[in-house]
Amino acid sequence: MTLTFALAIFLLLNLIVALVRVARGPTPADRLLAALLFGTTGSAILLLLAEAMGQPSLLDTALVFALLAAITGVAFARRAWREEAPDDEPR
Amino acid sequence: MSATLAFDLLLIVALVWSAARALTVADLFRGVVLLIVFGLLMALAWARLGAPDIALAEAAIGAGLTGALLLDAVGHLRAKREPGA
Amino acid sequence: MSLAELLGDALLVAGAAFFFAGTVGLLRFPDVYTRLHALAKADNLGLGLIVLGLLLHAPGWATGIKLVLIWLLALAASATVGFLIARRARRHGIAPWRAGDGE
Amino acid sequence: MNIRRATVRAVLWRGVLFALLWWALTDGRPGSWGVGGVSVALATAASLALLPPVGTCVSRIGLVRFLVFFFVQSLRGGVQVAAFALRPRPGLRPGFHDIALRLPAGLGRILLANTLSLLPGTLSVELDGDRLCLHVLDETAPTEREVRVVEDRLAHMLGLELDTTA
Repeated sequence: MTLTFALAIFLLLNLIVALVRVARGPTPADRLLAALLFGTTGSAILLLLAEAMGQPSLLDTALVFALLAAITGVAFARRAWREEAPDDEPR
Repeated sequence: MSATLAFDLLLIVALVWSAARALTVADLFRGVVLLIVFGLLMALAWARLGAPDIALAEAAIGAGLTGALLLDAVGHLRAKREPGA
Repeated sequence: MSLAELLGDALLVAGAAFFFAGTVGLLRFPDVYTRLHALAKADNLGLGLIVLGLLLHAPGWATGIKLVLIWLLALAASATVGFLIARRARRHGIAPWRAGDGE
Repeated sequence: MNIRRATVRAVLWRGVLFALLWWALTDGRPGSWGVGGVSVALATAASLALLPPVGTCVSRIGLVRFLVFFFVQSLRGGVQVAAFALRPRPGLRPGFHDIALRLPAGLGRILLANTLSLLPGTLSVELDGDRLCLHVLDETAPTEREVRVVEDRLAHMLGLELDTTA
Protein backbone atom coordinates (compact mmCIF):
# COMPACT_ATOMS: atom_id res chain seq x y z
CA MET A 1 0.00 0.00 0.00
CA THR A 2 1.58 3.25 -1.10
CA LEU A 3 1.52 6.33 1.09
CA THR A 4 -0.42 8.42 -1.43
CA PHE A 5 -3.17 5.82 -1.67
CA ALA A 6 -3.41 5.51 2.10
CA LEU A 7 -3.76 9.28 2.36
CA ALA A 8 -6.42 9.25 -0.37
CA ILE A 9 -8.44 6.76 1.70
CA PHE A 10 -7.98 8.90 4.79
CA LEU A 11 -9.19 12.00 2.96
CA LEU A 12 -12.19 10.15 1.51
CA LEU A 13 -13.12 9.10 5.04
CA ASN A 14 -12.78 12.74 6.12
CA LEU A 15 -14.97 13.86 3.24
CA ILE A 16 -17.71 11.34 4.03
CA VAL A 17 -17.81 12.22 7.73
CA ALA A 18 -17.93 15.92 6.89
CA LEU A 19 -20.65 15.34 4.27
CA VAL A 20 -22.89 13.53 6.76
CA ARG A 21 -22.47 16.51 9.09
CA VAL A 22 -23.21 18.97 6.30
CA ALA A 23 -26.28 17.06 5.13
CA ARG A 24 -27.71 17.26 8.66
CA GLY A 25 -27.82 21.06 8.49
CA PRO A 26 -29.35 22.62 10.57
CA THR A 27 -29.46 25.77 8.39
CA PRO A 28 -29.22 25.94 4.57
CA ALA A 29 -25.92 27.74 5.06
CA ASP A 30 -24.49 24.58 6.60
CA ARG A 31 -25.53 22.58 3.53
CA LEU A 32 -23.78 25.03 1.25
CA LEU A 33 -20.51 24.07 2.90
CA ALA A 34 -20.61 20.93 0.74
CA ALA A 35 -19.45 23.07 -2.19
CA LEU A 36 -16.37 24.16 -0.25
CA LEU A 37 -15.69 20.63 0.91
CA PHE A 38 -15.60 19.21 -2.60
CA GLY A 39 -13.50 22.08 -3.88
CA THR A 40 -10.68 21.35 -1.44
CA THR A 41 -10.98 17.78 -0.18
CA GLY A 42 -12.32 16.46 -3.49
CA SER A 43 -9.49 17.91 -5.52
CA ALA A 44 -6.93 16.77 -2.94
CA ILE A 45 -8.24 13.20 -3.28
CA LEU A 46 -7.98 13.45 -7.06
CA LEU A 47 -4.43 14.81 -6.86
CA LEU A 48 -3.39 11.91 -4.65
CA LEU A 49 -5.16 9.41 -6.92
CA ALA A 50 -3.41 10.87 -9.96
CA GLU A 51 -0.08 10.21 -8.25
CA ALA A 52 -1.02 6.79 -6.85
CA MET A 53 -2.59 5.44 -10.05
CA GLY A 54 -0.02 7.03 -12.34
CA GLN A 55 -2.70 8.86 -14.32
CA PRO A 56 -1.69 12.50 -14.75
CA SER A 57 -4.90 13.25 -16.65
CA LEU A 58 -6.77 13.08 -13.33
CA LEU A 59 -5.19 16.47 -12.59
CA ASP A 60 -7.59 17.97 -15.13
CA THR A 61 -10.51 16.50 -13.21
CA ALA A 62 -9.13 18.07 -10.03
CA LEU A 63 -8.96 21.39 -11.86
CA VAL A 64 -12.63 21.06 -12.83
CA PHE A 65 -13.54 20.21 -9.22
CA ALA A 66 -11.87 23.37 -7.94
CA LEU A 67 -13.55 25.44 -10.65
CA LEU A 68 -16.98 23.92 -10.03
CA ALA A 69 -16.73 24.59 -6.32
CA ALA A 70 -16.80 28.28 -7.20
CA ILE A 71 -19.63 27.96 -9.74
CA THR A 72 -21.97 25.81 -7.65
CA GLY A 73 -21.16 27.85 -4.56
CA VAL A 74 -22.16 31.07 -6.30
CA ALA A 75 -25.27 29.44 -7.76
CA PHE A 76 -26.17 28.19 -4.29
CA ALA A 77 -25.71 31.49 -2.55
CA ARG A 78 -27.08 33.87 -5.16
CA ARG A 79 -29.91 31.99 -6.83
CA ALA A 80 -31.30 29.17 -4.76
CA TRP A 81 -31.36 30.43 -1.24
CA ARG A 82 -34.01 33.14 -1.36
CA GLU A 83 -35.77 32.18 1.86
CA GLU A 84 -35.45 29.67 4.63
CA ALA A 85 -36.61 26.19 3.83
CA PRO A 86 -39.81 25.58 5.81
CA ASP A 87 -38.33 22.85 7.97
CA ASP A 88 -35.14 24.74 8.69
CA GLU A 89 -35.20 26.64 11.92
CA PRO A 90 -32.32 29.07 12.16
CA ARG A 91 -30.53 28.70 15.44
CA MET B 1 -8.10 -6.25 2.54
CA SER B 2 -6.13 -4.34 -0.05
CA ALA B 3 -6.00 -0.57 -0.05
CA THR B 4 -7.76 -0.15 -3.37
CA LEU B 5 -10.65 -2.33 -2.20
CA ALA B 6 -11.01 -0.27 0.98
CA PHE B 7 -11.17 2.95 -1.03
CA ASP B 8 -13.71 1.54 -3.47
CA LEU B 9 -15.95 0.15 -0.73
CA LEU B 10 -15.97 3.51 1.06
CA LEU B 11 -16.85 5.22 -2.20
CA ILE B 12 -19.68 2.75 -2.87
CA VAL B 13 -21.16 3.28 0.59
CA ALA B 14 -21.04 7.05 0.14
CA LEU B 15 -22.58 6.80 -3.35
CA VAL B 16 -25.48 4.62 -2.19
CA TRP B 17 -26.05 6.81 0.86
CA SER B 18 -26.17 10.06 -1.13
CA ALA B 19 -28.38 8.53 -3.84
CA ALA B 20 -30.85 7.14 -1.30
CA ARG B 21 -30.97 10.43 0.61
CA ALA B 22 -31.39 12.47 -2.56
CA LEU B 23 -34.42 10.35 -3.52
CA THR B 24 -36.08 10.22 -0.12
CA VAL B 25 -35.54 13.70 1.26
CA ALA B 26 -38.71 15.85 1.30
CA ASP B 27 -37.21 19.30 0.78
CA LEU B 28 -36.29 20.17 -2.82
CA PHE B 29 -33.26 22.25 -1.91
CA ARG B 30 -31.74 19.45 0.14
CA GLY B 31 -32.46 17.02 -2.67
CA VAL B 32 -30.55 19.13 -5.16
CA VAL B 33 -27.59 19.50 -2.79
CA LEU B 34 -27.50 15.73 -2.37
CA LEU B 35 -27.73 15.24 -6.14
CA ILE B 36 -24.66 17.45 -6.60
CA VAL B 37 -22.85 15.50 -3.89
CA PHE B 38 -23.79 12.28 -5.67
CA GLY B 39 -22.53 13.62 -9.00
CA LEU B 40 -19.16 14.61 -7.56
CA LEU B 41 -18.76 11.27 -5.79
CA MET B 42 -19.65 9.58 -9.08
CA ALA B 43 -16.86 11.59 -10.73
CA LEU B 44 -14.47 10.17 -8.13
CA ALA B 45 -15.77 6.69 -8.97
CA TRP B 46 -15.09 7.24 -12.69
CA ALA B 47 -11.60 8.42 -11.76
CA ARG B 48 -11.06 5.17 -9.84
CA LEU B 49 -12.32 3.17 -12.83
CA GLY B 50 -9.56 4.70 -14.95
CA ALA B 51 -11.80 6.95 -17.04
CA PRO B 52 -10.64 10.52 -16.38
CA ASP B 53 -12.49 11.89 -19.40
CA ILE B 54 -15.84 10.59 -18.15
CA ALA B 55 -14.97 11.85 -14.66
CA LEU B 56 -14.41 15.27 -16.19
CA ALA B 57 -17.75 15.19 -18.01
CA GLU B 58 -19.59 13.90 -14.96
CA ALA B 59 -18.18 16.63 -12.71
CA ALA B 60 -18.74 19.43 -15.22
CA ILE B 61 -22.15 18.44 -16.63
CA GLY B 62 -23.64 15.98 -14.16
CA ALA B 63 -22.80 17.88 -11.01
CA GLY B 64 -21.87 21.42 -12.02
CA LEU B 65 -24.17 22.46 -14.83
CA THR B 66 -27.21 20.37 -13.89
CA GLY B 67 -26.73 21.30 -10.26
CA ALA B 68 -26.53 25.03 -10.94
CA LEU B 69 -29.61 24.89 -13.19
CA LEU B 70 -31.61 22.89 -10.65
CA LEU B 71 -30.60 25.28 -7.88
CA ASP B 72 -31.78 28.17 -10.02
CA ALA B 73 -35.07 26.34 -10.61
CA VAL B 74 -35.54 25.80 -6.87
CA GLY B 75 -34.91 29.50 -6.31
CA HIS B 76 -37.55 30.43 -8.93
CA LEU B 77 -40.09 28.03 -7.45
CA ARG B 78 -39.59 29.54 -4.01
CA ALA B 79 -39.78 33.10 -5.32
CA LYS B 80 -43.07 32.23 -7.04
CA ARG B 81 -44.53 30.61 -3.97
CA GLU B 82 -43.55 33.48 -1.71
CA PRO B 83 -46.25 36.06 -2.59
CA GLY B 84 -49.07 33.54 -2.21
CA ALA B 85 -47.82 32.08 1.04
CA MET C 1 14.66 7.21 -1.41
CA SER C 2 15.95 10.71 -1.99
CA LEU C 3 15.70 13.58 0.46
CA ALA C 4 13.25 15.48 -1.74
CA GLU C 5 10.89 12.51 -1.85
CA LEU C 6 11.10 12.07 1.90
CA LEU C 7 10.31 15.75 2.41
CA GLY C 8 7.44 15.43 -0.09
CA ASP C 9 5.97 12.52 1.85
CA ALA C 10 6.22 14.49 5.09
CA LEU C 11 4.38 17.41 3.48
CA LEU C 12 1.64 15.07 2.20
CA VAL C 13 1.10 13.66 5.69
CA ALA C 14 1.05 17.17 7.18
CA GLY C 15 -1.53 18.21 4.58
CA ALA C 16 -3.76 15.27 5.45
CA ALA C 17 -3.43 16.19 9.13
CA PHE C 18 -4.78 19.68 8.40
CA PHE C 19 -7.70 18.18 6.48
CA PHE C 20 -8.40 16.08 9.57
CA ALA C 21 -8.30 19.20 11.75
CA GLY C 22 -10.71 20.91 9.34
CA THR C 23 -13.15 18.01 9.60
CA VAL C 24 -12.93 18.00 13.39
CA GLY C 25 -13.57 21.74 13.36
CA LEU C 26 -16.59 21.22 11.12
CA LEU C 27 -17.99 18.69 13.58
CA ARG C 28 -17.22 20.62 16.75
CA PHE C 29 -17.64 24.31 15.98
CA PRO C 30 -20.97 25.74 17.09
CA ASP C 31 -22.29 27.81 14.17
CA VAL C 32 -21.99 28.25 10.42
CA TYR C 33 -19.56 31.18 10.62
CA THR C 34 -17.01 29.34 12.73
CA ARG C 35 -17.40 26.25 10.52
CA LEU C 36 -16.60 28.43 7.52
CA HIS C 37 -13.41 29.48 9.30
CA ALA C 38 -12.46 25.84 9.78
CA LEU C 39 -13.05 24.93 6.13
CA ALA C 40 -11.59 28.06 4.56
CA LYS C 41 -8.35 27.91 6.52
CA ALA C 42 -7.50 24.36 7.54
CA ASP C 43 -8.60 22.73 4.28
CA ASN C 44 -6.86 25.26 2.06
CA LEU C 45 -3.65 24.89 3.99
CA GLY C 46 -4.03 21.11 3.74
CA LEU C 47 -4.47 21.33 -0.02
CA GLY C 48 -1.51 23.70 -0.24
CA LEU C 49 0.76 21.31 1.64
CA ILE C 50 -0.38 18.37 -0.50
CA VAL C 51 0.30 20.37 -3.66
CA LEU C 52 3.74 21.26 -2.32
CA GLY C 53 4.42 17.64 -1.45
CA LEU C 54 3.38 16.46 -4.92
CA LEU C 55 5.51 19.22 -6.50
CA LEU C 56 8.55 17.53 -4.98
CA HIS C 57 7.53 14.30 -6.77
CA ALA C 58 6.34 16.10 -9.92
CA PRO C 59 7.85 15.17 -13.26
CA GLY C 60 8.16 18.52 -15.00
CA TRP C 61 7.15 22.15 -15.24
CA ALA C 62 3.77 21.75 -16.94
CA THR C 63 2.49 19.44 -14.22
CA GLY C 64 3.90 21.73 -11.56
CA ILE C 65 2.12 24.80 -12.94
CA LYS C 66 -1.10 22.82 -13.14
CA LEU C 67 -0.79 21.76 -9.51
CA VAL C 68 -0.22 25.33 -8.36
CA LEU C 69 -3.13 26.46 -10.53
CA ILE C 70 -5.43 23.96 -8.81
CA TRP C 71 -4.43 25.37 -5.44
CA LEU C 72 -4.96 28.97 -6.54
CA LEU C 73 -8.40 28.10 -7.96
CA ALA C 74 -9.36 26.34 -4.74
CA LEU C 75 -8.19 29.38 -2.74
CA ALA C 76 -10.21 31.77 -4.87
CA ALA C 77 -13.24 29.49 -4.72
CA SER C 78 -13.16 29.16 -0.93
CA ALA C 79 -12.65 32.86 -0.37
CA THR C 80 -15.51 33.83 -2.70
CA VAL C 81 -17.95 31.13 -1.66
CA GLY C 82 -17.12 31.61 2.01
CA PHE C 83 -17.82 35.32 1.70
CA LEU C 84 -21.12 34.74 -0.14
CA ILE C 85 -22.32 32.12 2.34
CA ALA C 86 -21.43 34.27 5.34
CA ARG C 87 -23.14 37.31 3.81
CA ARG C 88 -26.29 35.36 2.98
CA ALA C 89 -26.36 33.79 6.43
CA ARG C 90 -26.13 37.20 8.10
CA ARG C 91 -28.78 38.76 5.87
CA HIS C 92 -31.09 35.86 6.66
CA GLY C 93 -30.60 36.57 10.32
CA ILE C 94 -28.74 33.43 11.31
CA ALA C 95 -27.40 34.56 14.66
CA PRO C 96 -23.73 33.94 15.40
CA TRP C 97 -22.87 31.79 18.37
CA ARG C 98 -21.42 33.75 21.28
CA ALA C 99 -19.11 32.51 24.01
CA GLY C 100 -21.26 31.36 26.91
CA ASP C 101 -24.24 30.22 24.81
CA GLY C 102 -23.28 26.58 25.32
CA GLU C 103 -23.18 24.13 22.44
CA MET D 1 -0.73 58.56 -23.74
CA ASN D 2 -0.08 57.02 -20.38
CA ILE D 3 -3.32 55.05 -20.66
CA ARG D 4 -2.33 53.68 -24.06
CA ARG D 5 1.06 52.54 -22.77
CA ALA D 6 -0.65 50.87 -19.84
CA THR D 7 -2.97 49.06 -22.23
CA VAL D 8 -0.10 47.80 -24.37
CA ARG D 9 1.73 46.59 -21.29
CA ALA D 10 -1.40 44.88 -19.97
CA VAL D 11 -2.03 43.13 -23.30
CA LEU D 12 1.55 41.85 -23.44
CA TRP D 13 1.67 40.65 -19.82
CA ARG D 14 -1.74 39.02 -19.91
CA GLY D 15 -1.08 37.40 -23.28
CA VAL D 16 2.15 35.85 -21.96
CA LEU D 17 0.35 34.71 -18.82
CA PHE D 18 -2.49 33.06 -20.76
CA ALA D 19 -0.05 31.42 -23.16
CA LEU D 20 1.84 29.97 -20.20
CA LEU D 21 -1.49 28.75 -18.80
CA TRP D 22 -2.38 27.07 -22.08
CA TRP D 23 1.05 25.45 -22.24
CA ALA D 24 0.61 24.05 -18.72
CA LEU D 25 -2.93 22.83 -19.36
CA THR D 26 -1.92 20.95 -22.51
CA ASP D 27 1.22 19.50 -20.87
CA GLY D 28 3.36 21.30 -23.46
CA ARG D 29 2.11 19.30 -26.42
CA PRO D 30 2.99 21.27 -29.57
CA GLY D 31 -0.01 20.15 -31.70
CA SER D 32 -2.58 22.22 -29.83
CA TRP D 33 -1.30 25.74 -30.52
CA GLY D 34 -3.81 26.34 -33.34
CA VAL D 35 -6.69 26.24 -30.91
CA GLY D 36 -4.41 27.62 -28.23
CA GLY D 37 -3.59 30.82 -30.08
CA VAL D 38 -7.26 31.62 -30.60
CA SER D 39 -8.03 30.80 -26.95
CA VAL D 40 -5.21 32.98 -25.67
CA ALA D 41 -6.38 35.90 -27.82
CA LEU D 42 -10.00 35.50 -26.68
CA ALA D 43 -8.96 35.17 -23.03
CA THR D 44 -6.84 38.33 -23.24
CA ALA D 45 -9.72 40.24 -24.83
CA ALA D 46 -12.16 38.99 -22.19
CA SER D 47 -9.80 39.91 -19.37
CA LEU D 48 -9.38 43.43 -20.81
CA ALA D 49 -13.16 43.84 -20.94
CA LEU D 50 -13.71 42.50 -17.41
CA LEU D 51 -10.73 44.12 -15.72
CA PRO D 52 -9.56 47.23 -17.60
CA PRO D 53 -5.85 47.99 -17.15
CA VAL D 54 -5.15 50.32 -14.26
CA GLY D 55 -2.79 53.25 -14.66
CA THR D 56 -0.41 52.04 -11.97
CA CYS D 57 1.62 48.93 -12.43
CA VAL D 58 2.02 46.08 -9.97
CA SER D 59 5.25 46.36 -8.03
CA ARG D 60 7.19 43.13 -8.45
CA ILE D 61 8.99 43.38 -5.11
CA GLY D 62 5.63 44.14 -3.52
CA LEU D 63 4.13 41.07 -5.17
CA VAL D 64 6.87 38.76 -3.89
CA ARG D 65 6.69 40.27 -0.42
CA PHE D 66 2.92 39.93 -0.39
CA LEU D 67 3.12 36.28 -1.48
CA VAL D 68 5.64 35.42 1.23
CA PHE D 69 3.52 37.25 3.80
CA PHE D 70 0.43 35.40 2.55
CA PHE D 71 2.06 31.97 2.82
CA VAL D 72 3.33 32.59 6.34
CA GLN D 73 -0.02 34.00 7.46
CA SER D 74 -2.10 31.22 5.92
CA LEU D 75 0.15 28.70 7.68
CA ARG D 76 -0.55 30.56 10.92
CA GLY D 77 -4.27 30.63 10.12
CA GLY D 78 -4.41 26.90 9.52
CA VAL D 79 -2.46 26.12 12.69
CA GLN D 80 -4.71 28.42 14.71
CA VAL D 81 -7.93 26.85 13.43
CA ALA D 82 -6.49 23.37 13.93
CA ALA D 83 -5.58 24.30 17.51
CA PHE D 84 -9.11 25.57 18.16
CA ALA D 85 -10.58 22.41 16.66
CA LEU D 86 -8.37 19.89 18.44
CA ARG D 87 -8.28 21.43 21.92
CA PRO D 88 -10.45 19.65 24.52
CA ARG D 89 -12.34 22.92 25.05
CA PRO D 90 -12.27 25.00 21.86
CA GLY D 91 -12.39 28.29 23.76
CA LEU D 92 -13.84 30.24 20.83
CA ARG D 93 -14.89 33.84 21.42
CA PRO D 94 -16.44 34.71 18.06
CA GLY D 95 -18.05 37.98 17.15
CA PHE D 96 -18.51 40.56 14.38
CA HIS D 97 -16.04 43.34 13.84
CA ASP D 98 -16.65 46.43 11.69
CA ILE D 99 -13.68 48.16 10.08
CA ALA D 100 -13.41 51.34 7.98
CA LEU D 101 -11.22 50.70 4.95
CA ARG D 102 -8.44 52.99 3.81
CA LEU D 103 -8.02 51.33 0.40
CA PRO D 104 -9.74 53.00 -2.56
CA ALA D 105 -12.77 51.27 -4.06
CA GLY D 106 -12.19 48.59 -6.68
CA LEU D 107 -9.82 45.69 -7.06
CA GLY D 108 -7.88 46.49 -3.89
CA ARG D 109 -10.87 46.15 -1.60
CA ILE D 110 -12.05 42.94 -3.22
CA LEU D 111 -8.58 41.44 -2.89
CA LEU D 112 -8.45 42.55 0.74
CA ALA D 113 -11.80 40.95 1.58
CA ASN D 114 -10.78 37.70 -0.08
CA THR D 115 -7.33 37.66 1.50
CA LEU D 116 -8.70 38.31 4.97
CA SER D 117 -11.00 35.28 4.63
CA LEU D 118 -7.88 33.14 4.34
CA LEU D 119 -5.84 34.80 7.08
CA PRO D 120 -5.84 33.85 10.77
CA GLY D 121 -9.00 34.47 12.72
CA THR D 122 -10.90 36.62 10.24
CA LEU D 123 -13.68 35.96 7.71
CA SER D 124 -15.18 38.67 5.50
CA VAL D 125 -18.94 38.84 5.86
CA GLU D 126 -20.03 42.09 4.24
CA LEU D 127 -18.34 44.67 2.04
CA ASP D 128 -20.53 47.74 1.94
CA GLY D 129 -19.01 50.95 0.63
CA ASP D 130 -15.89 51.56 2.67
CA ARG D 131 -17.06 49.43 5.60
CA LEU D 132 -15.88 45.85 5.86
CA CYS D 133 -17.64 43.56 8.30
CA LEU D 134 -15.53 40.68 9.58
CA HIS D 135 -16.39 37.63 11.61
CA VAL D 136 -13.53 36.94 14.01
CA LEU D 137 -12.79 33.77 15.94
CA ASP D 138 -11.41 35.60 18.94
CA GLU D 139 -12.90 38.97 19.84
CA THR D 140 -9.99 39.87 22.09
CA ALA D 141 -7.40 39.50 19.29
CA PRO D 142 -6.00 42.75 17.82
CA THR D 143 -7.95 42.37 14.57
CA GLU D 144 -7.77 45.98 13.47
CA ARG D 145 -3.97 46.06 13.63
CA GLU D 146 -3.67 42.92 11.51
CA VAL D 147 -6.10 44.28 8.90
CA ARG D 148 -4.02 47.48 8.67
CA VAL D 149 -0.89 45.43 7.99
CA VAL D 150 -2.61 43.55 5.14
CA GLU D 151 -3.93 46.86 3.78
CA ASP D 152 -0.42 48.34 3.75
CA ARG D 153 1.01 45.33 1.92
CA LEU D 154 -1.78 45.31 -0.67
CA ALA D 155 -1.44 49.05 -1.28
CA HIS D 156 2.30 48.65 -1.71
CA MET D 157 1.81 45.78 -4.16
CA LEU D 158 -0.81 47.49 -6.31
CA GLY D 159 0.72 50.96 -6.06
CA LEU D 160 -2.44 52.41 -4.47
CA GLU D 161 -2.78 55.41 -2.17
CA LEU D 162 -4.23 54.80 1.29
CA ASP D 163 -6.83 57.23 2.56
CA THR D 164 -5.34 57.98 5.96
CA THR D 165 -8.13 60.33 7.03
CA ALA D 166 -10.59 57.42 7.44
